[in-house]
Amino acid sequence: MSILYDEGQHAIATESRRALEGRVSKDDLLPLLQTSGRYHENFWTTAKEQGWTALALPEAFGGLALGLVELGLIAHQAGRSLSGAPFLTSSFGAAKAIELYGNDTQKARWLPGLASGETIGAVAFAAGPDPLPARPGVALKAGKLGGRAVGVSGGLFADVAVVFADEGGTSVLAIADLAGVARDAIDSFDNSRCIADLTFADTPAETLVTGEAARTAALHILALQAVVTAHEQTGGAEALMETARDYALTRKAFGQPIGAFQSIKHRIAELYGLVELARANAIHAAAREEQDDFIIAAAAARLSATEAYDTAARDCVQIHGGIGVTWEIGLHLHIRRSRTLALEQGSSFFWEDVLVDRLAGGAA
Amino acid sequence: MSILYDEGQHAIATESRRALEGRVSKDDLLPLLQTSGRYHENFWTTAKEQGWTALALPEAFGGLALGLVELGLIAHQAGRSLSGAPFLTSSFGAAKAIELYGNDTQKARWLPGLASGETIGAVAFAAGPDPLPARPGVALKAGKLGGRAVGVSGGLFADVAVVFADEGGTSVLAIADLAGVARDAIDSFDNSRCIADLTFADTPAETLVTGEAARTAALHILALQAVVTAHEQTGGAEALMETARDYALTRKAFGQPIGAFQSIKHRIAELYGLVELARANAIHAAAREEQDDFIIAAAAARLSATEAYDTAARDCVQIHGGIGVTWEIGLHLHIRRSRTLALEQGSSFFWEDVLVDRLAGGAA
Amino acid sequence: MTDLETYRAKAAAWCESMVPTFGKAARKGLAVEEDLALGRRYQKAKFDAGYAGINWPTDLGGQGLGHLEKITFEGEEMKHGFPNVYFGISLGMPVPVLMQFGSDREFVKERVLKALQGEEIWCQLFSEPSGGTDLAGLRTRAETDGNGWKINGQKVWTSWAQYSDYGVIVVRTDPTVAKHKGLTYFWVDMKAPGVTVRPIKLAGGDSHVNEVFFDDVKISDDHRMSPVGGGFAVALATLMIERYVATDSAGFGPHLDLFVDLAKEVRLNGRPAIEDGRIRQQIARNYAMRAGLDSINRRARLMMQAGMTPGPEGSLNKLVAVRSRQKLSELALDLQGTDAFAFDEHASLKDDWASSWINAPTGRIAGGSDETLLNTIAERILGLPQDHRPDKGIPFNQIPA
Amino acid sequence: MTDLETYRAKAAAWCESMVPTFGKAARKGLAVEEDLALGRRYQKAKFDAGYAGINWPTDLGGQGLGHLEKITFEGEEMKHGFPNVYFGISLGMPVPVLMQFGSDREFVKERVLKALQGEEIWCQLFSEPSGGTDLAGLRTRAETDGNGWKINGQKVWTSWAQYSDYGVIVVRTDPTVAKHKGLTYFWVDMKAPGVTVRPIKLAGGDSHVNEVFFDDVKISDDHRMSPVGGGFAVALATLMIERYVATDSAGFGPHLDLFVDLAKEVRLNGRPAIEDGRIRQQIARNYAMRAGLDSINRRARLMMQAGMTPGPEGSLNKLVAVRSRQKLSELALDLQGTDAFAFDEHASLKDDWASSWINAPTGRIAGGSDETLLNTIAERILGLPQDHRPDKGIPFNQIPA
Repeated sequence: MSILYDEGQHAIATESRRALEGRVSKDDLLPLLQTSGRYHENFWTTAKEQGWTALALPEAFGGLALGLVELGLIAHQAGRSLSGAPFLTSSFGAAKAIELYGNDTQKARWLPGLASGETIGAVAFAAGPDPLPARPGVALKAGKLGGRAVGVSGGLFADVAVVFADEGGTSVLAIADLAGVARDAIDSFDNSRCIADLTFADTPAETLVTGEAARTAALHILALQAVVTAHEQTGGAEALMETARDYALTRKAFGQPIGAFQSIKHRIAELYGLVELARANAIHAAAREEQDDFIIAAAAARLSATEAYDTAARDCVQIHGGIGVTWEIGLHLHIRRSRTLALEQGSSFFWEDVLVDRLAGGAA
Repeated sequence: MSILYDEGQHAIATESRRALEGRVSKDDLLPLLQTSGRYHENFWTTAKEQGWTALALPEAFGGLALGLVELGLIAHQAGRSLSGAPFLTSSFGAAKAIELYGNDTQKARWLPGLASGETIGAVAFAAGPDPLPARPGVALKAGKLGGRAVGVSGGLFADVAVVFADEGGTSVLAIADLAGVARDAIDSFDNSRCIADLTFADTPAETLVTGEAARTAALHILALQAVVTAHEQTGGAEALMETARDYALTRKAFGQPIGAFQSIKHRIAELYGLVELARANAIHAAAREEQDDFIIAAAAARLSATEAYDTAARDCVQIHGGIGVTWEIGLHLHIRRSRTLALEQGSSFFWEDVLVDRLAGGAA
Repeated sequence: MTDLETYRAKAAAWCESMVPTFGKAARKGLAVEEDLALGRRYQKAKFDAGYAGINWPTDLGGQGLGHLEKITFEGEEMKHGFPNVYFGISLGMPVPVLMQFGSDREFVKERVLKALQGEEIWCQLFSEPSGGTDLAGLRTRAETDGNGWKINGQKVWTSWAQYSDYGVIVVRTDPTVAKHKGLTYFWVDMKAPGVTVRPIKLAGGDSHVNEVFFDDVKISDDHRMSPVGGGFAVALATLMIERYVATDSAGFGPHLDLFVDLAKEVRLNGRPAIEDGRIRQQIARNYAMRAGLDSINRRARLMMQAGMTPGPEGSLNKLVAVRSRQKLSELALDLQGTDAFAFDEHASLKDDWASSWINAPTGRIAGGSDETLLNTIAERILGLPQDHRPDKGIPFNQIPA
Repeated sequence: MTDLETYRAKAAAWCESMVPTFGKAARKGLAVEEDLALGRRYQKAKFDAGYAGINWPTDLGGQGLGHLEKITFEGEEMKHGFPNVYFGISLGMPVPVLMQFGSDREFVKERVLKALQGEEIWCQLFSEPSGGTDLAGLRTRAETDGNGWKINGQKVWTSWAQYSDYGVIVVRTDPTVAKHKGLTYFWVDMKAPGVTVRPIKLAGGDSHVNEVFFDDVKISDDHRMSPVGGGFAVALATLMIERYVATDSAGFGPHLDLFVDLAKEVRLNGRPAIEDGRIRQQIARNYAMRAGLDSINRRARLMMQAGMTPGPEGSLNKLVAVRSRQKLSELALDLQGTDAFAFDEHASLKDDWASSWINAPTGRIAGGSDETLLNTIAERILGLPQDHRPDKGIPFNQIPA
């Protein structure tokens, strides 16, 4: 962490935590797993009411003109209490793409709705394993999109998507109204993410950036989302670490709290380390948004956060023993979410490559 | 382990253990670290007297016509008590190359000496990071070798070397009398390995195999040596695991043996697992010498054994605390040896690639 | 061919012939109850063909063959995904214990025959909410009641209890002595008044484990299978049998070949993933680990064949294989990227990475957590001291809750 | 420029100016004693330039500046490999403790001045053969002797004792009370009769630590720096100071850039190693870990600047950084293959992988083993219970050996 939160930022953290802890519980979230096509409406209503959707967008379009640091604080709390919808990240990503690369008409059309939360945005870059494919699966031709974007988080409810597409052999970042686009809900292990395959067929779209710059822009948007997600992952890991600690303090075996056994206490201490490293990297990355080294900082934050949440999910369940794998206790909500978030903005493999390319001066 | 040792094999294990425990001690080995150019003569004398040099060579040339399984048993014991010279493996590798790929004259010239141990063999395949380079650093031209073989274990005392060389753009496996060859002793962290750079200059050499077959042959020799080394590594790891256990039983902290603390006892239990997996793979590989899947089995044995010895070296010292890093206690002999053996027949990177190429049907 | 090879060939042929009726395709889409009914028919077919109770005595309906024939058959059987999961525990632990410790031999014979034919299922009532790893700390109690006993309390994690006809149970009959000394072992009728079974839904979505409540359940003393106060030893015998249940170096997840296939299909950083060092390392390391476990298992078989007792290294399989399966499954999802989201709750652990991944935590905990297994290795094999256990030697009813 | 930036620039310029006389090149090939003599001259030069005791009170010869200036200077200083290692512990722990707890202020002032100028060196006599991690279990005893005390026993792992003029020591003055209650804290003259120092050679070949024997060493009561029986608290204060000694996210080994350079030079599987996923993964993971530690350290500095107390996450540096440095160094050797054999015992930990690797175990153990650090995090930060300690509360002389 190379910044210290100021008073306003501390207030955002406290307030968002209070709001979420009161309104999101595992009893709401568990049923969402068993059906596709539903998200936690109360979560999203809260996000809109609290102005979280507007937080990092420009004032001219209804935003609050704060930045990634503040949005990160919200995402951290959403991660702690397991947010019930993916739009905080996906709408932010779409909005930033429009803000940074769109023209005034495009901004005026989309940003106010995205800021109020009435419009939901999605980001459709990935083609399966590849978060930023050399040859995207969606093609732009004469202002119309065609092809299939697979596994788009939030895609089931999004009004607008920023799409990474192929235009006659070069890359293009385009924006499309999703009103008429066919969506197939994906039955996933974490259904409240509202993941869908989007099938574009003569879908009108406008170009934001083309050529090599489109790739750079797409990576920048992905990195912005990755930093938000890193905060969310860190929040989830932190909650699991605390849950594990609390359980280890109360659960007894062989006449003493299981937290007195070194295998348990050292495992939790290692989680503490992973959480603090992830936190430090996430806050640092958020503070570097405008700097040259932003992609490096984002990649480091992403890698630490994924490792922390994955490990915490594995270990927290293990520390709980049998009770940890029951449906009702809901730890599997974190198991599922940890994997969803690990995949949504590109796997660790991808970010390792992004990071090393930059550290090694573009080799490979 | 897909074989059960028979009575004769058990006797080899018992006898070699007894012989080595009586004749090799850390008090002999520690001084060897501080000078280059000396090995533990008593170890090598024992190896010759006990017939270990002859063990896996054909009867026609003074050998005992046993195989890799039996030599593995010896190597395991040598690993336990930290052998004082590398020739058991290097002479075996050189002898096998001559036995498998040499003509009758070559066999008659070299094998009897290698079997008796009077002749010492070396294997010079590697060029720094690459255990089997696409373009070797030594060249064969008109029956003469030129160039430098770097970091050859046993090279300082070897009488004959099998060399992987380049002959006008193709590979060749050649054999060279080292009588007139210049050797520069390498001051290494494990000096009794007698590592030297060999500089060939118009050195007469005879061809064993050429072309793609030379590469196949060289890999086979490397795999044979890797299986011997895997046994040695397993022996070293086993000794460290036992040392750690014994220390954990006697050393006390906070009023109880440190082995009662789970961080210590679980670490030792994990070592037990690594040792048993390494042992199983090593014995299996030794028993597959003549089979199609030998390279795969050798690679698996090599990987397990390197992991077991490296981890045991790290953890055994850690369990000992301060006393573990003193010169006198000699655990660093194992630290050093674990790294030497990890490098001598090619690093884990190399064997991972060898293994996956075969599992995946030659991809990459 | 050796006798065993002949046996294997015959078993393989029989299994093949069962595929149309009982194989994966035939099971697809069945509700659990339908699948169980199919399973009962499969078990009957096994019995009729002489593949049930392969190493059990002939006078109890078994085949009187050896352990080697049993695992040979199982090796063939597991290739086809037959509906045999409902009988695994029943025939694996409680029924063998009944054979060994049941006092009424006529009753025993009748039960064993019905269990072998899939007509009756047995469960094992050990774990309790208060202590997963601490078997001797159980609280379910049996008090004398006339000539018999009256059971009150709660068990948990009881696999297939909802379909079971009988169960074996360990209960506390004397709370005034040290905790492992006051236990007694019984069998119970799962349909008896006062027994309530409540399925527990697990993280992956299925419900094969249950809570079982005992509310004044009366049993006669002939249900007793151990001396009064001598139940811990019989319970340990049950757990020892558990160790010899079939091992799987894939950790009961997908075979490594499936990971190699995936790595060949998918591209990473612009090249086939199989060319990427990170993937290659995982494949190589997992191969080496599994090859080691396989060699250990093969050696154990050779030792049994030679009339010897296999070494303790057989206990590594569960610890090492399931833990690494969890991480490998995560990696397989990483490799698939957004394609990995599509999820089928009913897919097989053995060929679906998401299913393998989400059920891995259950696999790591069931049958002994990593910590318990490491303690066992450290104490039983390496002779390291037991952990501190403040409740050691203290009368059970004086241990603070 | 802020004041601190000005300070840094000045410090950097001074350090640069010292390189010809005291830098790596000037030290090359010196025997330890020659290097120590050079070090004393360097320490005097630091003192004269106002860079010794930067945050110490001016009346004791310090500069009266803040902790930030101190670590700013140290950040510049560590770039050049000056011979300051001999004074690190002396000025890091014992002398500050003397300043805080020494009763004779004139004596204290004289000692501090000499220590700051490199004329005198202090060591810290804590560890004993019987207990590395168990400070309170020490056995060296002081008995009353007239108006003073008589010390008998043995200390071990005492850094630089062979060059020390004085030492601080914790000894047992009352064996009849619980182990941490019977300790007292003194300073001793290391040249006094009865003190014997014997260097211990370490695994990597060097000998900076020692055994120190005390044989009827007489000291007067004004050497006492704690109440009788109150030595444990002062010892803990010393260890707390140790925590704030400079951290290094490279784990006191080579910078990650050196690994990247190596990976660009060597080839793996026919391609530059930097293109191999295994290597890339290690670089990326190590970068992320070190970047996290650096961010934690920077934040701690900002908090100090703002007058706040840094959080406990600063304690992660030693645990995480040294452990991972060990593995990274092993990998660097793997990458070099047979080229890695060539070894220079006197190479620097900071730029030689073999040297970093062979000394890593010492780094992992010195200043708290991994296990001790994990316990501290678990207990102090997370509030988890202490391990079982059978000797807790028992009079020291009744604890079984």
